[in-house]
Amino acid sequence: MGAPLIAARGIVKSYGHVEALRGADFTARPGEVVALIGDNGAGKSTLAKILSGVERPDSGAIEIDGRPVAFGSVEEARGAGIETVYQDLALCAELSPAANYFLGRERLRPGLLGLLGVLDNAAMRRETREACERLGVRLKSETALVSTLSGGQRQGVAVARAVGWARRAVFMDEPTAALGVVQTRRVLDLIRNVRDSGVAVVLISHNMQDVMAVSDRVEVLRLGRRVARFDTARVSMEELVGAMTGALEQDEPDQNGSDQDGSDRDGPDQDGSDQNGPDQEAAAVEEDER
Amino acid sequence: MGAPLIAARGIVKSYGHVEALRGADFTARPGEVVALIGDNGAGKSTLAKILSGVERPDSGAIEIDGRPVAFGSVEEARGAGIETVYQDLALCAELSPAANYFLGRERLRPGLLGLLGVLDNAAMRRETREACERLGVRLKSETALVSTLSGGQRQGVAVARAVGWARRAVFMDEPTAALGVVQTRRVLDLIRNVRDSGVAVVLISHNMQDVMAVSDRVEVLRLGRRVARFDTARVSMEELVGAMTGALEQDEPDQNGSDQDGSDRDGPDQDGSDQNGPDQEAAAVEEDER
Amino acid sequence: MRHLRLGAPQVVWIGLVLAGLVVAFSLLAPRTFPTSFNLLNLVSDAAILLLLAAGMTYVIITAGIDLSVGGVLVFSAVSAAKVMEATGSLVLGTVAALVAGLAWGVLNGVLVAMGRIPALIVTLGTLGMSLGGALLLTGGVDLRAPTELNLGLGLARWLGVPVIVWICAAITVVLALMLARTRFGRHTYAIGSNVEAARRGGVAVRAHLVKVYGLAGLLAGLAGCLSLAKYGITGVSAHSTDNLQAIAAVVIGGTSLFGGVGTVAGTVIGVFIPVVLQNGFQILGVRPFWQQVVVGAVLVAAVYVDQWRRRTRDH
Amino acid sequence: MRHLRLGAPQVVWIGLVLAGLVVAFSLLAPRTFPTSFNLLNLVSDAAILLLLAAGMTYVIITAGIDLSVGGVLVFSAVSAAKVMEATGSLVLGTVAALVAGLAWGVLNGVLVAMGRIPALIVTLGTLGMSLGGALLLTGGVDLRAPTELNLGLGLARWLGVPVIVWICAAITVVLALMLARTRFGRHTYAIGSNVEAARRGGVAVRAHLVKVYGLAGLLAGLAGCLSLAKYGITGVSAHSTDNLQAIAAVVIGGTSLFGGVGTVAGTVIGVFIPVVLQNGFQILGVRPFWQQVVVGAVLVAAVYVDQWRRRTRDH
Amino acid sequence: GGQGSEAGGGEQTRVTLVQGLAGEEFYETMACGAKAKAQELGVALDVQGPQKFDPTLQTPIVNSVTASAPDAMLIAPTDVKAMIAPLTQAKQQGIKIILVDTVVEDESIGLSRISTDNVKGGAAAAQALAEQIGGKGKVLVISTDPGVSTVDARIKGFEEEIKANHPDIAHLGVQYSHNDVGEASRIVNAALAKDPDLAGVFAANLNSATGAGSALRQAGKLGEVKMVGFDAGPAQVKQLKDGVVQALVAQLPGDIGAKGVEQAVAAVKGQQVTASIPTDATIVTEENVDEPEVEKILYRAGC
Ligand SMILES: Nc1ncnc2c1ncn2[C@@H]1O[C@H](COP(=O)(O)OP(=O)(O)OP(=O)(O)O)[C@@H](O)[C@H]1O
Ligand SMILES: Nc1ncnc2c1ncn2[C@@H]1O[C@H](COP(=O)(O)OP(=O)(O)OP(=O)(O)O)[C@@H](O)[C@H]1O
Ligand SMILES: [Mg+2]
Ligand SMILES: [Mg+2]
Repeated sequence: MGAPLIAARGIVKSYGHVEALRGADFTARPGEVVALIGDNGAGKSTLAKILSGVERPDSGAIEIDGRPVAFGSVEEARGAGIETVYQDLALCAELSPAANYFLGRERLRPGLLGLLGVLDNAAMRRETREACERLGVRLKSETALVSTLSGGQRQGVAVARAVGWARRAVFMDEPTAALGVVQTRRVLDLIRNVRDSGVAVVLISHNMQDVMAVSDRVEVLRLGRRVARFDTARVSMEELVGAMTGALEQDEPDQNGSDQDGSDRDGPDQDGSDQNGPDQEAAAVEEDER
Repeated sequence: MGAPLIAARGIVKSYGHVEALRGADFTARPGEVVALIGDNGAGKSTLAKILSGVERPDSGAIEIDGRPVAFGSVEEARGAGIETVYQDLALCAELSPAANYFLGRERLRPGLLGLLGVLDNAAMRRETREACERLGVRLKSETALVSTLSGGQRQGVAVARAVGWARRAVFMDEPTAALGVVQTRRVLDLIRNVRDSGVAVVLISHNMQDVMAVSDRVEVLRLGRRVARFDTARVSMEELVGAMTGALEQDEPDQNGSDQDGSDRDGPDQDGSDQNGPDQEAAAVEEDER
Repeated sequence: MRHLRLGAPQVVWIGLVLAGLVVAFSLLAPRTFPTSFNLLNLVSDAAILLLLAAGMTYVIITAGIDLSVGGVLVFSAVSAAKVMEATGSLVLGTVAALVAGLAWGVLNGVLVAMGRIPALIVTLGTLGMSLGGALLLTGGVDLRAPTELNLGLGLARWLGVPVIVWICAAITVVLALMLARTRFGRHTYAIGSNVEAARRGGVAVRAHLVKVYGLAGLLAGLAGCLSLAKYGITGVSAHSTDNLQAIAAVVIGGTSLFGGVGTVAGTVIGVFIPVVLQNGFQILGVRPFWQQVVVGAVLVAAVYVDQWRRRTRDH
Repeated sequence: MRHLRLGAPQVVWIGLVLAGLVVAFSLLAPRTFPTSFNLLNLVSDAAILLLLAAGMTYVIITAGIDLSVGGVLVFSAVSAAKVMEATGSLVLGTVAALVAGLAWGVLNGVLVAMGRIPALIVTLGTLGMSLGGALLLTGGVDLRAPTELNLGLGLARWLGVPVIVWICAAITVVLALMLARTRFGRHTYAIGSNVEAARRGGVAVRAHLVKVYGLAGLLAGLAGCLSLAKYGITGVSAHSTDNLQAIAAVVIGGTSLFGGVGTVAGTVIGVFIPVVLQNGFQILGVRPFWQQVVVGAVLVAAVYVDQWRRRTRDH
Repeated sequence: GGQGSEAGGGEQTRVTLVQGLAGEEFYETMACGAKAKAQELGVALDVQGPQKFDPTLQTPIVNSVTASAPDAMLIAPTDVKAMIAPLTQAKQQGIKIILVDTVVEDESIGLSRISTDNVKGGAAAAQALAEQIGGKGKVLVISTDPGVSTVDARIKGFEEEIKANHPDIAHLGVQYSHNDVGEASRIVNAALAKDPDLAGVFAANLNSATGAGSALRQAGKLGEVKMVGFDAGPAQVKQLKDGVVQALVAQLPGDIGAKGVEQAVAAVKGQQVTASIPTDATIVTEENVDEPEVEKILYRAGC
């Protein structure tokens, strides 16, 4: 595997008094599926938003291909080939699925009309339908607005969009939460396909079956910090759950710098005697917040 | 088991040209967990909304305790003891979790102030925190608005609210979609507790593990109709998936009237030779819609 | 919740802006601006607008709008004057004004809630109807208040402050507390925040909207009555900008036109910012046309400071 | 999409309401209302408002609002008159009006987009500033248009229809198509529908808002110039209700004040409904006060019919 | 078109009065006078008027009136120039046009012109105010909106008179109340804070006088600061009697309306019309308000 595509170190982000991230680290390499897991409120979505340019970190460093970047806007992240399925989907409810799929990258008519900015709606509708059908999501009416779609149909549109445009990396914040069984399977297949084409996939999910099924590596976020990293092949579901809840704690997984190193250290440093420690620490931290 | 608590027959609901429900049937008995499953866009959420008074059916009959009802509003359904976790959560983003938890049933101060409608915010905050913590959902700040909560925290609030108030039945439209592993387990435990207290729980979910783990019965919706009913104990995951996708079709499960009968007919009428039939029918139906 | 709603943090910045303006004018015109004479007059002139703006706050928090307040005010004043003239009873006249205001407000509410017509259109319609109705009642000629009203309530003072100011202030405090602390206020926020969630949560949305618009109408009715007392005539042509003034005050005070957010305390500050600006610049002797320009610019700047400070605090 | 955006189904009902009004007045006043003389005057009187309302449609679809149009119109008219007076060139005067309008619009856009100040406050501020500015330029007295302009463009006809009407109609058609069919229009809807989603989708939200407000300003500038040609004077006191008229037209036409939804076609109908009502009732000889009442009531009823029909169609 | 002949052929004569501003006492009184006269002469009178004193709002009304083709139109044009075009159109339709109160520049429009001279009225107001304050002190003018031509003319007359004949009076300038009583009150309050020795106020219209009066009363300066108002509607007369204003400039709207109808009927019948009828302004004070010839000219509330 090559150099990290995305490397984030010490990301801190507070909203008022709430510290969503308190020095989180994260790495993703080209052509791998990294699962980013953690309890509710651990800061996963916040981290994904920061790495896709939606939010700016209070402090911390982000590198793309080893070069430090500071995304000022989503456009910059998109320019770097990074796409995102947001947990709240971020669709325009009053627009059609096709309009959402192509938002910000509208297809124009060929020729003069295109120069005038005239949209090629037919082409956009067609491509959107195809992209959705690849996920098994059927849209009953093509002109129906997103506000009239079922929860799963909306999610299908959001996933199709991110996958359709990603060139380097795609963040998926709980992409299958609302999807049916068949659609979920297709999305997992799609994730594998995307990975095989060399794009990094970051999967945020609470579904451990899915995580085990599709990911190559797992990074665990807890109370705004990365607390463990695993190779999926060598970890059990219990270990993952333990790491998320703090029942199980790795040594600071990234203490010794380079990610190259990190990835060599397969498997967690299990530390049974620490089982109380993290919980107490967590309690102390929460005390702070009150 | 007693008489059905909720019995819906032949529910039809169209939005413009889109037929969300085309004669759907549904039954729930007190003290049972019914899973309502189906593909994306099958009409599950629409059915749940109709049975909780949010939408009105175009036609069809609903009976509560054997008495026909026509919910004109959510209040009437709530009056009948029915609560719902909506897929879109239906929270007021600009209000606090406590305000949402108690929306429409605010606690007032004792005495004169109460007569004047003055709110007892302290009590409401306390109860909300307790209810959320029972689900393992921790709110970092009590006065933070719902708009600042993480996806899972929001869902926790919505689940806590519905469970907290349900007296007869509770509809849960994908209640664990955004929840963490621990929280999901707690919600499943809670569903069992609620069931044991005699309340009917209707669980809409795409997670077959959860469905198998917690439900007593499963009803399957496909293209706006109920196409199969199963006893969870006697069905395999493959059968469920088959019924959802139309690979497997039961005879009209409710043809012969009384639900008593229906519940006696355990297990699906598997009909291998029919495997092509339903798919074709579905295809034809979709043709109609274009 | 309590803090948020009574608005301590929310209205702090815009309150500081107002304080800054007062200090600035006091420094620039130390012998004329910060006199009790001037400040009292300033409050007294803003008092009636305050009632309209407080009612408007409720309406806007539900994500509605009420353009009809000026018309309802005039209609109520005319009703009061007519009834006072006919019966000689100030009490009956006041009751007539309140009933008229309430009726228009309820009509607004019913049309918005039941007819699901956009509030802007409904209240634009009732603005025309109430103003036209007032003109029909008077024949286009202003009616006069009975002298007892004009010289009684209109002039009365308590502790040196006009009674009308006391009335408006007391009602505003009640409205502020009601919005912040009671179920009624809570439901008002809920409807504006997410009307569907409120409905599903069991809030009687339609009934509540009727009450909110009714309240705004009632306040406009009272304002009509107080205006009759203060100015002595009905002022049929004098209230065409009341709606915009009230809406501006509400928005300056931090209430969002999209609903769900806002406080009466903010509105109070929002009422006073333009009033102070106008008064200050006139005292400084700024020429009228320049006044318009400068008031506009300072208004934008004031709200900018508010937004900016709030954002840096949040992030 | 195409249908929805050009508004075929959306504007059908309100269009039928307008048609119904025209038929009704034609039946009631068969020899005076449906004459080409009257209808042409009607269109000609509405033409300038149409420009303002079309620009307002864009602004409101982004979930914004523009109260400044009347002030910008006057400022532009004054600029044009001054430049024409100074240089004797109608072209330079027109350019001055357009530049002035655009400048005010861009200022609005910048303050809304970059300062994140509520659009209502920004445009209320610039309303005062532009009106005050116009008054400063004129000393409060209406300027007159050069005779060549007033008698030239102001009276010119083509195929029997005033050239001003042709200009306004052509621009409106372009704006309707631009909103319905181009990327610019799509982004306008996206911002109003969900500004955060638009931002995350890579729409340059701020730049787009500046353009939208700039467009509205530019149209107000052009309206100022045409108004100067048509009426021959700058009308410094005449445009205080232009903003409300334009907003009402937009909302009557089915555009939501909450953004994301609307068509220019609807706005065109929304402009004509009040104009037809007023004209019809005047022709029928209804007294002005009654007119106010009846126009208000019919307006509410018209929008009600629209909402009601749309709902029954949907459900 | 041939619409002009619609009302011909022995039908009742139809006359329309287009006011400068609907719902204003001056024009309502004018309408009353016109109505009374119309009844007397047996002609049908229709009254229309814009919501603001403004040509862009009056033009559509004139156009509708032209479309409905009355025999004659009495109109108070809201601008000397802007109203020429629509009135020319009306004239071409064969409608007899009588100008009341105000005029247009084009001499060929208006078979008869019965006009009020607002500049003279303003000068009269200045004289009255000067007399009230004893010829010296600070005076303030409160107007509605800039650009309203009749009010601007009053102010012009006022300012010219002060400048020409009252050297000891310091004119503090014009403030605009936007026709809002609250605004007028705020203006006077600020003015009192700034110039406690304010001697007089000229309130150019009713709402300005009302707001100013309220402010003076609150300040306890009623009667001490002299005020002159314009027009003599019932509300103004009450203000006069209550001591809020010390003098009113009264015009003769009822008279104008009646004379206008007379001239219109004459024109329709093809009889002799008087080309120009000037009317006067009268100063009404507490002393003369009850005199019969003054009482006669006070505006009437409705009719
Ligand atoms: N308000 C509406 N207007 C138009 N169509 C609607 C509306 N609500 C639902 N539909 C359509 O009805 C169908 C059923 O929707 P529903 O939300 O009930 O599906 P669901 O079974 O809950 O799917 P999911 O598992 O994805 O949540 C969908 O095709 C959807 O597009
Ligand atoms: N805009 C905001 N304002 C204030 N607090 C916020 C905001 N966004 C997130 N937070 C807080 O930051 C913390 C982390 O939120 P985040 O959404 O990143 O969690 P998450 O790991 O994605 O959780 P989930 O699994 O529930 O989606 C939460 O406590 C949340 O309340
Ligand atoms: Mg999340
Ligand atoms: Mg659903």
